[in-house]
Amino acid sequence: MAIPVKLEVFEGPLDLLLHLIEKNKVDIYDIPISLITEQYLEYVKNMPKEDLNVVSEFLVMAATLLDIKCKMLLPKQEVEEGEEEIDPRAELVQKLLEYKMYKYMSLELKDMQMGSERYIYKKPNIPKEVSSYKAPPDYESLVGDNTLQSLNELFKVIMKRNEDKIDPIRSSFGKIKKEEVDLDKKQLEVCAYIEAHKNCSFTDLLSKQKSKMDTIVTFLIILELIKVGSVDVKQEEAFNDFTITYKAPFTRIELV
Amino acid sequence: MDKKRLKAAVEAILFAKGESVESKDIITALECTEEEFAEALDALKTDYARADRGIQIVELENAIQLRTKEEFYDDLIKITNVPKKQSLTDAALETLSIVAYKQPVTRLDVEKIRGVNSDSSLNKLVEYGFITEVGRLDAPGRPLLFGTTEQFLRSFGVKSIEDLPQMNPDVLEDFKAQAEKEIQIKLDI
Amino acid sequence: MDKKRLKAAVEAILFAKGESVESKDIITALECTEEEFAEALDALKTDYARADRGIQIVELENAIQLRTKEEFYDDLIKITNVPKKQSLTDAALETLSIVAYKQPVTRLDVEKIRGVNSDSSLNKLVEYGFITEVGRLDAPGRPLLFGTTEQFLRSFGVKSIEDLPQMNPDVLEDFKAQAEKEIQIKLDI
Repeated sequence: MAIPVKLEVFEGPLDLLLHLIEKNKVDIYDIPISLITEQYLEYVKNMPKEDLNVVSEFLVMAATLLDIKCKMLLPKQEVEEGEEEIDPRAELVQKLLEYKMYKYMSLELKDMQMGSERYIYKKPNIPKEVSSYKAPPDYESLVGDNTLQSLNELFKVIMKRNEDKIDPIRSSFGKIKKEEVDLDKKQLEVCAYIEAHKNCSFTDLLSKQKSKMDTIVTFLIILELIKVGSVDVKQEEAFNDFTITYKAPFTRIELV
Repeated sequence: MDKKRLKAAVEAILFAKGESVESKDIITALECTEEEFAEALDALKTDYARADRGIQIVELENAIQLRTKEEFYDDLIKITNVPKKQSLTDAALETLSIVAYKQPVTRLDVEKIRGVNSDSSLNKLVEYGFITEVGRLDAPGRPLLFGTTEQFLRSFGVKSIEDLPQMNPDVLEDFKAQAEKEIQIKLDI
Repeated sequence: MDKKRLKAAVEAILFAKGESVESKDIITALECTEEEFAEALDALKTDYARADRGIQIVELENAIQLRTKEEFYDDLIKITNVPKKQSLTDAALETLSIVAYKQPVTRLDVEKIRGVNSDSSLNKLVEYGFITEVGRLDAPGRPLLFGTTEQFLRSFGVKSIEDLPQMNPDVLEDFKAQAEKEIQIKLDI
């Protein structure tokens, strides 16, 4: 069973690597990759897995380390003449050095911040007379290119616009009265029609209606008649016409 | 605490607080006697009284405060209120033209003609001094009547309101006729 | 404006504004020459350097500001509410040092150097006002660029970015020497 180890917290994989390099007292320019990789993986194995984002960042570095380790185990490739042999660790070393430099500077900054904590600045105290001051109007820039003439033109435009708002033709039209559908009358009409025909077509009934409102009301009346059992409605096939059949005497319908 | 340091500490406190500070609080904080504090305060006041100092100590009840000397307010205004280039907005110009040619007018008159609330334009024009209240209409609510000012005449180069290009009823009739004509053309097509 | 008045006016402006004021704005407002302003500033600094003064002038880039002298901090905390210092985590400090030395930088730049996502550190630094968005990189996605603020200079006690402690290759050499020495010690044991 693994012994629970209290793990140090590192800012990231580079931070951990630097720590391992320092702990092992090895040269950053000549990292013993096997040793460091082994210790690195050991740490990652034990690290808390709650935050997968953090873990994955450490795993990416683990993969890089293993990759470098493999390259170092392989026999050295023939290098073209004049070209320097590239150490597989070079890129990592560069990154580590850069990171180390900023980390070092961050410690300097920390000291600097502590050193400048002891100064106190003040809030603005702008006297009321100053903050409430309003510059006198600069008439020259206010008027700008405007002249009495342009003001007059503008006034004409406004008056014209105002006039245009009144449409001389439409304003002379009389009011059109809304046609109300008399429900009682309509109901009697529809019922009489069905009673007279015994069997009638729904489409025919609707085609006899004058307006959209008449059609809607007729449809509602039919629905109500079905509900109270005065008529039967049959449809032979989907999308075909309905046949309305008279069944029982009509009672007065209250359409709401 | 030596005298110089005490004086400096009082200045530092007054500066950092910005607002007024009770004398007794300063005495407590600096652990000095009332006499020592009074002495430091006097020394500071003497300092600030010099012509090459821009701040002063103001005493209020039992408190003291640092404040800018009044004679530098003009300099402060120059640095805090960078003047913006002023110009009349289109809305203000419309409103001004209506007031100029239909005066005296009420807020409602202007609003009816422009079709939008024109309070802010009217207020701005009053603030600039181009228009002013000239009376009240003898109607319910006795609404204010606006007219143009001398400043308006000066700025727009007119000698008197009578010199304004007139907008007479005939012109309005013209507009009406014109509008009807346009519709007629449209219908003819 | 005579010299004394100019000096007093600069003090009055710095006191009233509280925050930093650009030198050029003062020169414009007071209608003086750069030389006259520099002279007034020097005279003020000499004044403030005296032991019986509690405030001083701090220069930040091209701006100046008044603040209390460091030695009165202990007196001041007894009487004023000293604003809480923003204590930064190591991650935020690392991020800050990258932004400070490499600015302008993108989120990705920081992330590459630190080897970890640095969004929360960057956001925290923006919130504290130590860094700010300074533009966008002319690259696909037009990523935001970050740089340090005046607040950063103030809080870390530097006049300008150029005054930050140098970060040069020698530092790296030091690291190397140190590492080698450590190895040597190890070998010696």
